[in-house]
Amino acid sequence: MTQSVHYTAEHELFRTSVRRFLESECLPHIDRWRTQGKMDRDIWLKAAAGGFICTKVSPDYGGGGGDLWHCAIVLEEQTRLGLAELTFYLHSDIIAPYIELYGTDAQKQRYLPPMSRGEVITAIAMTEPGAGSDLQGISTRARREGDHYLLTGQKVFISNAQNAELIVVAAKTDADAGGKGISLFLVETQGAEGFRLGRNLKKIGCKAQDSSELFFDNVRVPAENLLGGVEGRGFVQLVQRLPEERLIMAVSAVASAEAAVEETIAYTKERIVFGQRLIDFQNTRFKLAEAKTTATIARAYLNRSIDRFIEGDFDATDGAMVKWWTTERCFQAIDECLQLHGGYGYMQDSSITRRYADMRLGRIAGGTNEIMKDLIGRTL
Amino acid sequence: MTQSVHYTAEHELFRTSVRRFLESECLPHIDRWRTQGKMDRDIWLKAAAGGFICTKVSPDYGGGGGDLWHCAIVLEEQTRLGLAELTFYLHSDIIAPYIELYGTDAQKQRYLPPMSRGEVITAIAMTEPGAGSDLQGISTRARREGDHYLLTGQKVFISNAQNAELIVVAAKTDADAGGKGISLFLVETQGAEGFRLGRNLKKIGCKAQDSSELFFDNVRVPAENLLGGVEGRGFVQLVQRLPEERLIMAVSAVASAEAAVEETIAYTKERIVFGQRLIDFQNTRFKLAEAKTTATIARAYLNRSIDRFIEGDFDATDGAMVKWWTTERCFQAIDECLQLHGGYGYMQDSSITRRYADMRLGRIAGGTNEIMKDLIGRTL
Amino acid sequence: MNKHAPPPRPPQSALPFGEEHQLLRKTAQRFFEQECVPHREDWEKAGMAPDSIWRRAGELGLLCMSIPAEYGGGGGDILHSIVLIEEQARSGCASPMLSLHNDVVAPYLLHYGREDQKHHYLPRMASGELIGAVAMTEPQSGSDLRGIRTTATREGDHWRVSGRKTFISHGCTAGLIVLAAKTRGEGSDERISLFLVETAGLHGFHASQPLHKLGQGAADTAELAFDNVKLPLNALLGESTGAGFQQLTARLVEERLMTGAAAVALMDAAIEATVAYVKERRAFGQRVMDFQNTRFKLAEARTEATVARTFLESCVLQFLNGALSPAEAAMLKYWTTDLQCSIVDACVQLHGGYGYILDYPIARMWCDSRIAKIYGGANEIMKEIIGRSL
Amino acid sequence: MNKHAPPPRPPQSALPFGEEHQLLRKTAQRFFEQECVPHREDWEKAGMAPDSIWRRAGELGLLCMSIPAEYGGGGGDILHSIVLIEEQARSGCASPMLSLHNDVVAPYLLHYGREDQKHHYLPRMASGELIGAVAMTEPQSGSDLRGIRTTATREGDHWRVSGRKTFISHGCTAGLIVLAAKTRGEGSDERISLFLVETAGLHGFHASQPLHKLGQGAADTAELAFDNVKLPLNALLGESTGAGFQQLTARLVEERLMTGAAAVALMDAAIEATVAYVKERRAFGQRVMDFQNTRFKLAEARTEATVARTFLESCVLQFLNGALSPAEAAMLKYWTTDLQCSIVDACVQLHGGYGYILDYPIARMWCDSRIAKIYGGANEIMKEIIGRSL
Repeated sequence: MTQSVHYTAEHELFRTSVRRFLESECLPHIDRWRTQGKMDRDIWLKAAAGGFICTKVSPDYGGGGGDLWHCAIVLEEQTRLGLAELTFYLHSDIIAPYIELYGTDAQKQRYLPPMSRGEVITAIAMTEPGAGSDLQGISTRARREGDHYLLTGQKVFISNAQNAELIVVAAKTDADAGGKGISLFLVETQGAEGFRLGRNLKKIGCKAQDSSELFFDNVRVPAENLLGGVEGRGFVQLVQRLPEERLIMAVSAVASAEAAVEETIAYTKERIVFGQRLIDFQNTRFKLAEAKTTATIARAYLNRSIDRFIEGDFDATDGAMVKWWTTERCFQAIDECLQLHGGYGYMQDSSITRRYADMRLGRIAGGTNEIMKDLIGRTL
Repeated sequence: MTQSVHYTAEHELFRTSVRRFLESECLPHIDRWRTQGKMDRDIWLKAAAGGFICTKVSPDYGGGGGDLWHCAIVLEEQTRLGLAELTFYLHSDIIAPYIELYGTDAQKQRYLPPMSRGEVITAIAMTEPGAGSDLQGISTRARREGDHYLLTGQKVFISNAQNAELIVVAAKTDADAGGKGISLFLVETQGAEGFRLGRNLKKIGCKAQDSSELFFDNVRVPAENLLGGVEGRGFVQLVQRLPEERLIMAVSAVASAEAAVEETIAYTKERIVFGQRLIDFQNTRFKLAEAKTTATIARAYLNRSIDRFIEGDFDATDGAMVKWWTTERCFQAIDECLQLHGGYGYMQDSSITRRYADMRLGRIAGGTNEIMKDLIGRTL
Repeated sequence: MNKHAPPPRPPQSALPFGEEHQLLRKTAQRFFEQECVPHREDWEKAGMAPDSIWRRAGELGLLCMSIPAEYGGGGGDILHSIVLIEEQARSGCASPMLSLHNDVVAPYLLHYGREDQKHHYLPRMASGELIGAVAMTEPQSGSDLRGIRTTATREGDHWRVSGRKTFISHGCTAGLIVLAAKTRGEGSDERISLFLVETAGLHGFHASQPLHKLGQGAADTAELAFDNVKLPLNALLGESTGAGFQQLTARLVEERLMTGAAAVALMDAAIEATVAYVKERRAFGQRVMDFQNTRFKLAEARTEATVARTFLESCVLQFLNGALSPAEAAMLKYWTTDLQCSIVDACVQLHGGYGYILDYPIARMWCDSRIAKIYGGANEIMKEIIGRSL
Repeated sequence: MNKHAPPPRPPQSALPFGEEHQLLRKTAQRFFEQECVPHREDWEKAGMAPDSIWRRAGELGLLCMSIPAEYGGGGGDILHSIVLIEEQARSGCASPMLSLHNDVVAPYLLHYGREDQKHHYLPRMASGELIGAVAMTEPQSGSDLRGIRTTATREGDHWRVSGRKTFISHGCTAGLIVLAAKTRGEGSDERISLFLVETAGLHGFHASQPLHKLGQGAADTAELAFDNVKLPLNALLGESTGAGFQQLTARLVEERLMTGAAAVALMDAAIEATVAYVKERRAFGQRVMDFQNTRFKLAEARTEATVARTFLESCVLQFLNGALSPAEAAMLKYWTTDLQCSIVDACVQLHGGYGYILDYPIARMWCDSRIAKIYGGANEIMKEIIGRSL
């Protein structure tokens, strides 16, 4: 069982039910989702019925009342099955906390229960075509006009947007105040005038995860949908959430490397070349030894990080470290594993090929790894 | 024979005589030189008698009238024998060209012939304790007073200084003019008042190559010893010489990697562990294949660079590229070769250990490799 | 969407390129840019390029350039092949696989075929009427050529061929397949022989749908099944059986040289696209190019690509002198393809989020590149070849 | 010259360190800083540390801390050993090799010795009167323990020992050597047994001058010759012959844990020295720390060292639970020593020219570090252990 101070038998039971759900309800549909470039809507209802989304949200709002291990378990099991791209974590563990932690009572009451039931699907829109990882450089504007705001701007790489009814949008309420001018808005997009869903971009991997352009042209948002009700808190809210978000990114990196190593061990024990098993070549054993070491060390580091997060001892530097290191080194391990698969490692229906393509994203998303190093470097 | 457009049978003959000289006159003394931290003075006379120093200097001044291949051959043969640290190249191919290219007629007549005869040994003093690779940041000053200059300042990491009678010193004749305020002086140090030879620093490797601190306290230098006779040209002179100097640094990096690979192949064919030759392990073969590839590619790149230099088609970017790449990758290859030697790779009297310690310097000296990358990056 | 592509770098080559090579370079550039790149997405959906593009390539003289004119070829040399490979790599168009056809398949006929075979096939290959493929790899054998199981049994006036092949480039589109099989019922039993298989209407032959690959989506790759396929006796390449292993391995040095040429050209293309991108793109109030990390990564890439090109040119010159060893060809193949992947990966990283979006050429280069460390003999095989030569 | 050393980082450890461990840490810091560092250069010239420093270490309770009090030890646990290793690594003083004495040699006696042997030797080891060594490696055998050729032949009332050993740490200074030899004239012929060899006045025993190493110059390493050395019958460690291989390998997990602890501590020391240096040093008008490349390299090092420490702690906790596998210990050993070398190398680079000068601690760390990838089982052996466990 997972080595962690805070991991209990209850978590292990939860893991079993997650796996059953993924195997029976997601795995059979994944090829179609990849082809259509997004998940089906109805899977969210099923996931909610099983208790697999909003696992950390308070039971007061219909959530599971769990801890970060519940989030990690869902993502680990997805990843082991090659389903890391499914965006349950985005809705449950990235977006719901914004509303639960920073929202007004009315906002929590209005949105969290239908989110926990899987009836309202959410997205979060920070990144812009001109800004990338540079949050303070966004140019989307929210202009107050009476009891509402008018949002104008453009976003890109927005996941879940194809299905979302609710999008958390970062916009500047004060263009001259830098980070202090940024606010977050809860935007209901169904029939919202001036809102347009752009292209669903084709990506290297993570193909069942949509990634869209969004256009806002004077979209009216009621003033009560300003997250938390006070302007200018958006940047602080975003920054506060980063350590946990980056830790979550590390979960799938580590789980994918672990699975890749296991799959590759199995493959190299089965595959015969030049009259012996592939694993009987010293180079194969050494490369696998290195990859296994990476996965083992990454796991120890991840588990300890999750424990420290649960204990409240996990800061921005920790988040940056765990994100760049796991995504970088685990990707390398997966790359070495791919090589051992020979031609099969280049086929889209090979698990290792998908892991390679999917996990390339981790080194870029959530702030590129260069941003992480910059952040760490400044603390030294 | 060496693959190069400009490499002739004459070069190959020269190589043979160089090797004989090194084997009979240097190899037997190297341990003592290392212990004393410098070469003997008399080896310079012997080297000159054989025609092994100032090989590129014009015969008009007693030099060999050769090309860059002659310089490379001396350094290659030194390196193969584990004698890369001997500073013939510094005197012959770094310092002599300053005088030959930029000196006044009187300066050339006065210094080049005794230099070619090995009677005057030279050093060059650029680096300062506070400036490192930042030449424009030097603080040694040369103040004109009548028919002489007064030099004041401090230098560090100066090779050959323990034996030198003549030191080319970079100093600022105009403190406010940045690079344009730098001039080079030909300083005769024998009995020069105010000149002090500081410590001969102990280094990781290259132990027969001295590396000293120099102190100048109002040292009088005749005005006619300003190199070229015009103030403010020093920086341009230094910068113009860099491509060739860096190419020379690449020579020993490549030759050392080639020799390390050959030595390691021989060792692993001889060494028996777990009942078979070390080279019979796939890991050994793969590591050696990688190191051999690096050495082979580096050689092709070096030879082509030398040819291009001889053809006058070799610029500052080329010099930066060849310096960082060869010193970096060849060092890595040597490190891998060391590992294959096991415990013997950590003993000071192992050739591979000395190569490892000696070649570490190449990534730092002559402008750190970071400086090289910065230079290249700015041209893109 | 190639809006970031800068003008090509001035070639500063040690190779003896002449005017004819420069003309070919221009023709090739135009062909890829105007007649291939615009259709790439359609071809990817189809999983292959249409026959018509081959005939067009033939018209332009882009097929069989190095084959003597008497067989319908261009009468050129290896430098023609390299020019074409470089321009194709630069275009980012992995399909049609001209080099496979020109530099791998056609030379089998030229070097090992009987006169009647050369006259029969080469002109049709040069015109683009017949697309060529080579079928060596089998599901169970990978790089282990001696381990193949496909058999060709001599039965009276024909050969009966049975077996399965996989990862066969041009498997779906080839009209002519050079097939490796172990011969039976002959003197050289169980040794490998090569056969020329015309696929049109061939009974018992089946090619799968194009396999879905990570990249190179318009370059068809297939599994082939041979189920008691009857071939005429004269389908044997050359005169005698049992020469297949030598025939295949003798060609490897040249094939690896071509792989190296493609890798080097692709590095250049990736770096150029990235330099253009980071000069335009801004973040945190400055150009991405203005970050020291960006400059260092690109300085490293530019240097390594320069080193790679120098080594490639040195290998080509040695090849022209007949002095390129198998170990050196293996070095070139493994080192340049490793480097290609690492440079392209670093370039993707410098593109940030856009590096992951297939609209950008760098993302496609990343997907296209990974196979280079595996095909043409996996890089582990290269290291074995080098290691054994020490 | 340690002028750049910053204050130690606040330990934020998952390990159950108690007050006694903190006290030991302070004692050890003082001991190394005040009683070892000032003499390092003299000891390096001599090629070894003097006996007196061992007695001093004994007085301070720094010897045999984890050995039960009944044998004169400190009655401590593995955490005591780790504290001492960490502080020694941080001090940059490779000598005296306390961990070899405490964590490698003494445990052989404790775990495999007879009661009379424990009582006879351990108190003298704890006081520093007797310095311990282990002699396994031979010129021809390297990491291949089964290939050793030293023999111990039973002859009446004694063993006759002949053979050569090399790379033996404490070879010059040890008063007590645990010697591996193949026994003859006994039931377990040609199997490895361990012997306790007291070197004082031992006829036929010869230790070379200290070998000149790349680093760790004050830590004596020697070749040993045994030329018909007579040992009493009771010099056999434990009761029966032939157990040596198991005895040696059984200790490896713990020994590798210690190597990992030293590696991690050294990374921290290197990074701290370098951060201090680059904040002080200026180039091109700014602090070296202000270059993005510097920050990135140090950010990478700081992160990797953090990961390494986390894994080390996880391994220690598993060891305390009796659950640390040989494969995990091998992972720790190979990965942390590789990382130690790469971090120290990057730190040397950030020091520029001064990184190559032995006055600077980072240059010495570089020289001291390289052996870590080789000793205690070369890292290739570690990969074999891991690879075979898959």
